[in-house]
Amino acid sequence: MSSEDEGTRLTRLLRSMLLIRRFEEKAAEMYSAMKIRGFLHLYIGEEAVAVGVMEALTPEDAVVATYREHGQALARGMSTQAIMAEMYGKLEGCCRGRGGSMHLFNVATRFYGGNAIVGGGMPLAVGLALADKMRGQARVTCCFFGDGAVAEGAFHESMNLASLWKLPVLFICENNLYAMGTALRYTQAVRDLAAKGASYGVAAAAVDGMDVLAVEQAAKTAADHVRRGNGPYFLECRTYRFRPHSMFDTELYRTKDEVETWKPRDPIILLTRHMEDRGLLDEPTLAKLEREVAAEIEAAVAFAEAGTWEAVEDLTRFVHSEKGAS
Amino acid sequence: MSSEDEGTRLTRLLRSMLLIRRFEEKAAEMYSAMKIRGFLHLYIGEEAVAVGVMEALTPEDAVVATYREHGQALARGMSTQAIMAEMYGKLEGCCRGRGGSMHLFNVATRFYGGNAIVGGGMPLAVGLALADKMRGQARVTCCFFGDGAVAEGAFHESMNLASLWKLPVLFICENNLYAMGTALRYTQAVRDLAAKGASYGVAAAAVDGMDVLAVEQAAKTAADHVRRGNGPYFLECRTYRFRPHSMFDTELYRTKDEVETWKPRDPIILLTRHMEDRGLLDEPTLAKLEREVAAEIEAAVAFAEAGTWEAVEDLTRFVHSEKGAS
Amino acid sequence: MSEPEAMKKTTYREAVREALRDALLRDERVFLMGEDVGHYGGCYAVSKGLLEEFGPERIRDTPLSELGFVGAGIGSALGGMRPIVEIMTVNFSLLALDQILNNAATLLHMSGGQFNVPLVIRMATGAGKQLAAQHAHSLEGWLAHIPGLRVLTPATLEDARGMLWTALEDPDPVLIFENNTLYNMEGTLPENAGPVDIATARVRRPGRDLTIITYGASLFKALEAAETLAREGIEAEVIDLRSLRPLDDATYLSSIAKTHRALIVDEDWRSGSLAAEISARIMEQAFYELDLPVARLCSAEVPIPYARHMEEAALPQAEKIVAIAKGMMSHG
Amino acid sequence: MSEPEAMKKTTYREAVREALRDALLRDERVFLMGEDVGHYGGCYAVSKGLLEEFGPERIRDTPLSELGFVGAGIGSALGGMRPIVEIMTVNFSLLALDQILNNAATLLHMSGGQFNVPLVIRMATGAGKQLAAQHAHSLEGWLAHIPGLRVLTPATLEDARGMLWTALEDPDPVLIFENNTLYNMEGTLPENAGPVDIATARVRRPGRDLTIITYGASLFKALEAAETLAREGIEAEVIDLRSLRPLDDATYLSSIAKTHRALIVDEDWRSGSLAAEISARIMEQAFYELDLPVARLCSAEVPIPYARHMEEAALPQAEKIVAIAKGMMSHG
Ligand SMILES: Cc1ncc(C[n+]2csc(CCOP(=O)(O)OP(=O)(O)O)c2C)c(N)n1
Ligand SMILES: Cc1ncc(C[n+]2csc(CCOP(=O)(O)OP(=O)(O)O)c2C)c(N)n1
Ligand SMILES: [Mg+2]
Ligand SMILES: [Mg+2]
Repeated sequence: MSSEDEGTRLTRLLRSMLLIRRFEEKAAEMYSAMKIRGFLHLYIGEEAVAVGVMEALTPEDAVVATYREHGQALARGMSTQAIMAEMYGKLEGCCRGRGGSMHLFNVATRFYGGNAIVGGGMPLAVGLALADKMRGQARVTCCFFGDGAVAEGAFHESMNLASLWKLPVLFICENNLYAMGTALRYTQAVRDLAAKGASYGVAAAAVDGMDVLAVEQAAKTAADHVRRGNGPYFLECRTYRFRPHSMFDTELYRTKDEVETWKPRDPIILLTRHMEDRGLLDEPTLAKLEREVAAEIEAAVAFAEAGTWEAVEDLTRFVHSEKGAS
Repeated sequence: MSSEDEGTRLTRLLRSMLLIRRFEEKAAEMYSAMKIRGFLHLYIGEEAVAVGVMEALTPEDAVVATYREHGQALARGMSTQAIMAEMYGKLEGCCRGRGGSMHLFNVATRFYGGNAIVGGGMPLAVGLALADKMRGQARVTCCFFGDGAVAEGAFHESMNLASLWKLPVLFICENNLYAMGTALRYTQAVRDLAAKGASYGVAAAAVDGMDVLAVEQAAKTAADHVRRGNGPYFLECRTYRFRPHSMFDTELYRTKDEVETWKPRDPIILLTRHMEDRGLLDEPTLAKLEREVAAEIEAAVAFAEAGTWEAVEDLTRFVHSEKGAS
Repeated sequence: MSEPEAMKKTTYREAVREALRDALLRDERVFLMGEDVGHYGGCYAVSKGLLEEFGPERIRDTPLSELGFVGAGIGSALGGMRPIVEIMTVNFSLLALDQILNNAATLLHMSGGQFNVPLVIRMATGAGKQLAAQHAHSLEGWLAHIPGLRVLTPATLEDARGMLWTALEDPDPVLIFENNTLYNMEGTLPENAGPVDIATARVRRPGRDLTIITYGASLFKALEAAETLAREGIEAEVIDLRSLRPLDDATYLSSIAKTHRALIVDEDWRSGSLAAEISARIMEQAFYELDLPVARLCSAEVPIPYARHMEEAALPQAEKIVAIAKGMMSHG
Repeated sequence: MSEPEAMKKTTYREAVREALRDALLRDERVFLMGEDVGHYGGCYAVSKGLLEEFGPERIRDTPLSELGFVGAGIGSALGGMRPIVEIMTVNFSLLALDQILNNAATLLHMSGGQFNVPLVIRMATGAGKQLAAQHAHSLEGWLAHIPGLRVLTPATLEDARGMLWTALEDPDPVLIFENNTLYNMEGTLPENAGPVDIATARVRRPGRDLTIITYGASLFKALEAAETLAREGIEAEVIDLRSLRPLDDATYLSSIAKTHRALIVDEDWRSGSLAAEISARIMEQAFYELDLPVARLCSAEVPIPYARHMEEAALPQAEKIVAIAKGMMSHG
C-alpha cells in the first residue's frame, strides 16, 4: 500500500465513501419500496469514520460493529451483494436473511456483527482481544460504538478490563452527538468523551470524524499503539448523522438548520475538494467513480432481487451447531 | 452539637467505634456458637469510615449501605438490640429475622439497607436523591460501597446519572484494598479511585479512612457541597479490613505481615492516642466506656436470645403490601 | 352507568398517551423516565407532546443506562415519588433485571415489610415487525416468574387506557407490557374512559366448544381463528389473561368446566413459557374436567429471524390455532 | 469395563476441581475466568491450588464486572479459546443475562450458522445456607427457557467430575449449575473417572408406584423421601433430570408409563418453574397414562428468608415429598 501513489489512494477512499453513500440511498429507496423492512439505520454523513478506520486494519484484524453498520461492513470489504441480499431477507444474504440490516456477520472478513444491543459488542471485543493475547497473535480487534453507548455499564466494564489486561482493542466511538433523539448534553455529565480514557488508563484521542484523512491518520496511530502491545486505545470520532436515526424518526429533537450547518462538512465533499485542490480528481474521474459505484449497487440489487427465501423447514437450523467444535 | 465540647465530642466518636468493634467481636463469637449463620462480613478496622461519615449526616438524610453494614447501621443509630436480634434471625430483629447480617433495614433512621449485590445500592441512592430533588427537599443520600464495586457498570451509570442531574448523593467508597480476595491491582486499571470522579464531573477527594477525625472533616466538606445543591460528591476512604472477608475466608491472598503492618493504624488506637495526647481521655474514662459498650452489647445479646421466631404462617406476608399505597 | 356514553375514535398509542397524561395530571408525584421519552417523543411516539406539556423534570430523558435508571426509579419510589419507568423494549430489560428482581421485587419482604416500592415499569414487547433476534423477544410471561411483581399485558384500547392508573395505585412494583404490534390499532373509547381492574382475566368471546387462553397481541390471532372456527360450527371461547402475575385461575377454569378443552396461545418460546404454567395449573385443578390434553401453541424455540416468512413461521398464527382447534374437536 | 475399578474417596468440591484440572491439562485453549477464582481459591474453594498450578493467565481473577467478563468469555470463545467462565452464584448472573441471551445463545442462529460460541459458564446455585433473599435463588430452571443454551445440573460426584469436559466439547454455550449445598458432599469415584454423557436423565432409584422427577440438590431430598416411603411399602422411582435444556422426556415418560403417577420436585419458585414445563409435557405426551394429576412441589413464592426455620419452610423438604406421595397413593 505504501507503494500506492497518493491519487490512487485518495481515489480509493473516495470510492469507498461513495459506495456507502449510494448504497444507503438505494437502501432507503428500497425501504420505501418495502423490499427492506425492520429497522434501517443509515450511516450517511459518517462515512469518513468507517473508511478512515479500516485503512488502519489488516485482514487478520477483527471488527465488532453496531446496528448502524452498513458503512462499517462495506468499508471492511464485505460483499455489496451479500449485504443487500441480507437486507432483502434472502437466503443469499450474509446471514441467510436472518439478521437483516442490524445483524451483518461475515467470517471471511472477521466481521463479528452487527450488534443491536447498544454497548453489547464491547465485551465481545474485549474477549476477542483476550483470545488473541493469550494465543500470542498480534492482531487488533476494532470495536465501533456510539456516543450513547458510553453511558452503558458495558462501556465502563469493557474499558477497565481491556486496560487492566492490556488487551489489543481499538475502541472507536462514533460521536454523532445524538443517541437516537437524545442529545449528548442529556446523556453525559462530561461531554469530552475522549477524556474518559484517562480514568481507565486507556490512551485516547479525538478526531474530526468528517475528515477521512484525519480519521485515517488518527486510526493508524491508534492501531499502531495497540498492535505494539501497549494495550487498548480509545478514539473518539466527532461526526454527524445527516439522516434520521431510523426510518421511523420524525426528528423532533433537532432543527433543520442544525443539520444544514453540518452539510458543508460532508466527508465526501471535503475529500473531493481536497483532491481537486491538489489536482488529484477531475470531473471525468468522479463521474467514472459514480458510474462504477452505481453499477456495483445495481448488481447488488439485482442479486438481492434474484435471491431466494430460506426454507421454512430450516427455521430451527443453527440454534445449535451442526458439527462438533473445531 | 456545636455547643458540645471537644472532649465530649471525641468521646462520643470513640464510643461509637468501640461499640462497632465489640459488637462485631461478639457477633463473631456468636457465629462460632452457631447463633448467627449465613454470611457475616466484619467491619473491624474500618470503623472510622462509618463513624466519621455519619457525623456529617442529619436524621433527615438517607443511608444506602452494603452487606458489610453493621458499622454503618450502628453508627447511624440503629438499635443494637434490633440488629443483634436480626442476626439471630429473630422476629424482634430489624427485619423480622428475614434479612440477617447482610440486610439491615430501618425506616426510622432512613437506613435503606443492607444490599448484598455489589453495587446494587448505588442506583437506589441516585433515585432517593432524585426524589428529594424533585420534591425540593434539601436532604443528602449517603451511599456506601467498596473498592470492588467501582468495577461494576452500576457504579458508572450511577455516577453519570447523579452528576448529569446534579443530585444530592454523597458517594462513600470504602477502599479496603480488596474485593473479597482480589486485590485492587487485579480489579482496577487505574487505582486512584478518587480520580474517577473527574470523568463524571463529580467533585471527589480521598481521605485516610483510619483517621476518624480526617474522615469526619472530609465528609462534612463533602456533605456540605452536596447539601448546597452542587451535585454529588465522591469520597474515597482509604481503609483496611483486619478480619477475613467473611467467616469462610482463609485469607490466602494476603500475608499476616501485611495485616500486621496495618494494626498500628487501628482507628480506635489512633483516636485513643489523639485524645490521650490532649488529655481528653484517661484510663478510668476508657474503662467506663468499655463497660458501657459491653453492657449495651450484653443487653443486645440478651434481647436476641429472648427473641421469638417469626410464625411460619407469615412466610408469604409482605411479598406484597398489606395496605394501599400511602 | 345507564345513559349512553359519548365515544371517541382513538388508537392504542393514543390510549397509552392519555393514560400517561391522566396520571401526570392526577398526581404530582408521578413522572415518566426513560430513553427518548422526551425530546424524541418516545420510540413508538407514545409520549409525543408530553415534554412540552409537563416539562423535562417529569418527562425525563435518560442516558442509555438501563440498570441505572431502573434502579433510580426504584429509589425514587422509595423516596416518595410514583415513577413510571419506560424501558424501550423488553429486550433491553435484561440489563436491568438485577434491579428488578433483587431490589424492586424483593425489598418489601426482605425488609420485613418496611420498604414498599410503588413503581411502574412500562415496556414494549413482542415480534412481528421484522426487528430480528435482539429486538423481538416476548419475555413478559417469563418475567411473571418473579414473586413480588405484578405483570400486566393490556391488549385492548380500554386496558391500554385504564391499567396504568390502577397500577400506579398499587403500593408495589408493576410491569406493564405493550405489544409493539398494537400501537397502531384503532378503535373507540368512551370520552370518560378511566381506570380498569387489573386483577381479572376477561372472556373476549364466549363459546361452548373449546377454551383458547391467551394474552397480548396473540388475543387477536385467537379471535380471528375463533371467527374462522365459528364458520365451521366450532364455538371457541377466547380468554384474555390481562394479568400474568398473579394469574386469575378462576376465569379459565370455569370456562374449561364448560368446554372441557383448552388451548393456550403464547408468543413466548414454548419451553418454560407461561403457557406451561397454565397447563400445569389446569392439570392440577381441572384434570377431571378435560376431555383431552391441554394444548399449547407457542413460538418456535429460535431467536426470531428477520425475514418476514421466517418470522411468521416462528410465531403463533391464526391458521395454526384453527388447525389445532379442529384437531382437538375431531378428537375425544 | 469388567475388571473392578480402583475407587477413591472424594467430595463434590474436589470432583469439580479435578474436572477443571483435567480440562486445563487436556486443552491449552481452556482457561478459567471469574471473581476470586485465583488468589482467593474460589468462593467455595473449588479452584484452590489451580492458580499455583496453571498461572494467572489461565486462572484469571476478574473485577466485579459480570456483564463484562461474561461477554469477554463469549468473545474469547469466538476467538478460538475454550473459556470456563465462573459466575460466583446465579444471583449475580442477572447482571450478565443480556450477554448470555442476546449474544451467547443467539449469535449462531442470527449469523446464519457462521459464529458458534463454545463457552461454558459455571455458577453456584440454590438456597439452604441462610444467605437470604439476594443470595439464595435457584434460577437454573428459569434460564433453561433460553433457546441456544444447554443447561446442566450435576447432582452426583460422577456428574460433577464428568459433565464439564463433555460440556467443553460442545460447540455451543453450556451453563453448569452447582448447588451450593453439595460442595461438601462426600463419596467415592473411580480413580479413572472421566467424562459423562450430558444428554440423558437418570433413574437414581427404581420404583413401581410413583415417579418423582427432580434435579440438583432436591435429588437427595427425593431419595430420602423414597426411603421413608419404602418403609411404608411405597416404591418411588426417582429421576434426576441432569440436563434441564434440552430435557430428556423419554426417561420420565417411560417411568410414568409404569407408575402412572408423577410428582415433580423443584427448588425454584412454583409459578413458571421448570416443574410447570415438565407437567405440561406429561399432559401433552402421557395424559392417558395418568391415574391422577401430576403434582408439583416447589419453593414458596417468596424471596428466601434468612432465619433457618423460615428458609426451610420456603423450600421443598423430604417430609413434604412423603406427604404428597402418600396422598397420591391413597388416591386413585
Ligand atoms: C441496550 C439498548 N438500549 C436501547 C436501545 C434502543 N436504541 C437503539 S439505537 C439507540 C441510540 C444509540 O445511540 P448511539 O450509541 O449514539 O449510536 P447512534 O445510533 O447515534 O449511531 C437506542 C437508544 C438498544 N438498541 N439497546
Ligand atoms: C454483583 C455481585 N457479584 C459478586 C458478589 C460476591 N461478593 C460479595 S462481596 C464481594 C467483594 C466486594 O468487594 P468490595 O466492593 O471492595 O467490598 P468489601 O467486601 O471489600 O467491603 C464479592 C465479589 C456479590 N455479592 N455481588
Ligand atoms: Mg450517537
Ligand atoms: Mg473492598
